[in-house]
Amino acid sequence: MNKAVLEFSSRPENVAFARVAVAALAAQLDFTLSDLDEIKVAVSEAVTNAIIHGYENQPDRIVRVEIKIAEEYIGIEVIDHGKGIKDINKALEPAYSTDPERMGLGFAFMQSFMEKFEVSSIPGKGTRVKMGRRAGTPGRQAVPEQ
Amino acid sequence: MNKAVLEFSSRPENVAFARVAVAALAAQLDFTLSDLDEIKVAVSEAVTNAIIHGYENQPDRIVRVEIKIAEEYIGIEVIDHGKGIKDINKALEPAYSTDPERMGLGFAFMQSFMEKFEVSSIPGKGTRVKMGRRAGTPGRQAVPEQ
Amino acid sequence: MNYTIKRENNYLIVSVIGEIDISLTDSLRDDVDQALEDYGVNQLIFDLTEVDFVDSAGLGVILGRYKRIAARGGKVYLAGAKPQVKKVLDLSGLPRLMETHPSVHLLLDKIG
Amino acid sequence: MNYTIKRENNYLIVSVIGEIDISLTDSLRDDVDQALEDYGVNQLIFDLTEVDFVDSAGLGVILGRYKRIAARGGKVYLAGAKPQVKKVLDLSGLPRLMETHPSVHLLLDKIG
Ligand SMILES: Nc1ncnc2c1ncn2[C@@H]1O[C@H](COP(=O)(O)OP(=O)(O)O)[C@@H](O)[C@H]1O
Ligand SMILES: Nc1ncnc2c1ncn2[C@@H]1O[C@H](COP(=O)(O)OP(=O)(O)O)[C@@H](O)[C@H]1O
Repeated sequence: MNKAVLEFSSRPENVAFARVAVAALAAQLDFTLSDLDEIKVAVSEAVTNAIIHGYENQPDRIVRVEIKIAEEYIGIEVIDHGKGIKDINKALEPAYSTDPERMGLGFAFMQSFMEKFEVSSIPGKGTRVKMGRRAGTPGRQAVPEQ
Repeated sequence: MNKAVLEFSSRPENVAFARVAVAALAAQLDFTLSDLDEIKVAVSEAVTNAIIHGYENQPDRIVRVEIKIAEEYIGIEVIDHGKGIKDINKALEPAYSTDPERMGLGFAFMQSFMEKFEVSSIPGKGTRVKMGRRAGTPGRQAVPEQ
Repeated sequence: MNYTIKRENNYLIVSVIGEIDISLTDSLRDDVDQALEDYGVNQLIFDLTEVDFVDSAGLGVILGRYKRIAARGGKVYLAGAKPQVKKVLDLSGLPRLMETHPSVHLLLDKIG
Repeated sequence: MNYTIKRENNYLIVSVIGEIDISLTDSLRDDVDQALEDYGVNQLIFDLTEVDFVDSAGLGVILGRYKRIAARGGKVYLAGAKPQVKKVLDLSGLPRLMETHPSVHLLLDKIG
């Protein structure tokens, strides 16, 4: 199994880094370009949440992303040690956000674009989002869709 | 200061991941596309060495890359816990390689493409390559050269 | 800045290049709001032709501008989204609030 | 595979697409050596037109083929390197051993 870990400062400019790095790993599997774009959105949402909700925009905390690749499956975990989520069911409701400037669609996008999705959180301790997706079903061509 | 760490399995397919990830971080600074290409070569060489020399192609060891970014300077360290280098001066000679299939230019390329370059190694313990480079001198435009 | 904001007749056209995420949203939001105030227009076009990536933070800026402008009777248009951007837009429901067009050119021909 | 190997008259043309590093070198080396044997030619052209990245591992494969072919009196040509690839080639000194050409087309016109 191929494994990778990214750890980086909780800064807005690192969201792009995280999604590019995860996409570079996901590209080892039989994903289409369109699949990779979707995985990038999911990663962007989870890392953004860690930075703005988990760490409330403090720039020098650490976001951790763990990636595992085996047999055409990619598993991605995004971990912060920030403030955590009190009511996960509420947080998962589409259009629910604790920030009036935001859409409350982060978790909805993660769920739409990944096959596996799971959040665990301990208030005051942090949050872990587990996502996963399988590449190319048998017979499917690895041809970019666009 | 912006910091990031990558850790990944010592597999050939992860060399591309490492250089893409480092380039995505370096792109936060005022480097030209041509500078980024050079940084990619340096990272590729150091990570390749960790995999083939340090770990002698064992696929499930861990290569670690530490990146620090501050004030238009990027520092990159590539670390393995593999077999180490007995004679660093010899290893640094251009065209010297312990592998007849290789060119012995890895360290030469790292030195050519980075401003700062330093190797430390303990036989049986592992190797650490420190590299660094400053982006755009004052007045230089962040315009891609090609 | 990876965007330009310009006025054309009664319209403010915001053209973004590259990726829209939280590294861009604060300044984009502020600059668009400032331009809306400076020019006193209440028709806004987001030109997405050169956008390669957008996430919910980016859509939040669009929705926020829509709410302000709609409140004073104005309109917001989305033009030129590439397929991957369109997919995210569609999922967000924003096209139910704003007119979307395949290109700024066609849009201006129609409303200009 | 991110490369094609084809014979044209007395030449074997190896065209690589994308990046050449240790994830490609083993199979590239084996396939080129096999093709040289199968076709019995001793003129080899590396078509680098579509190569975006090469490091010293990739250059090692080129040098290795050069040594084998030169030993039996053949020639190796490098064609179409982009600027970033050319920079690495130049630094390695390989162009002192092999003829380099801006394009495969021009090269074949000349030697074909
Ligand atoms: N990593 C996190 N740490 C703390 N709270 C979080 C985290 N991720 C999500 N949340 C909470 O869950 C809510 C819903 O998240 P989401 O669906 O991504 O919408 P949005 O980010 O737009 O608010 C957030 O408003 C926030 O209160
Ligand atoms: N990470 C490492 N671990 C152990 N040995 C190394 C490492 N990096 C380099 N070396 C040694 O230094 C030599 C020179 O390295 P380099 O200049 O990169 O040339 P090449 O990789 O082509 O052999 C190698 O052949 C190897 O013996």
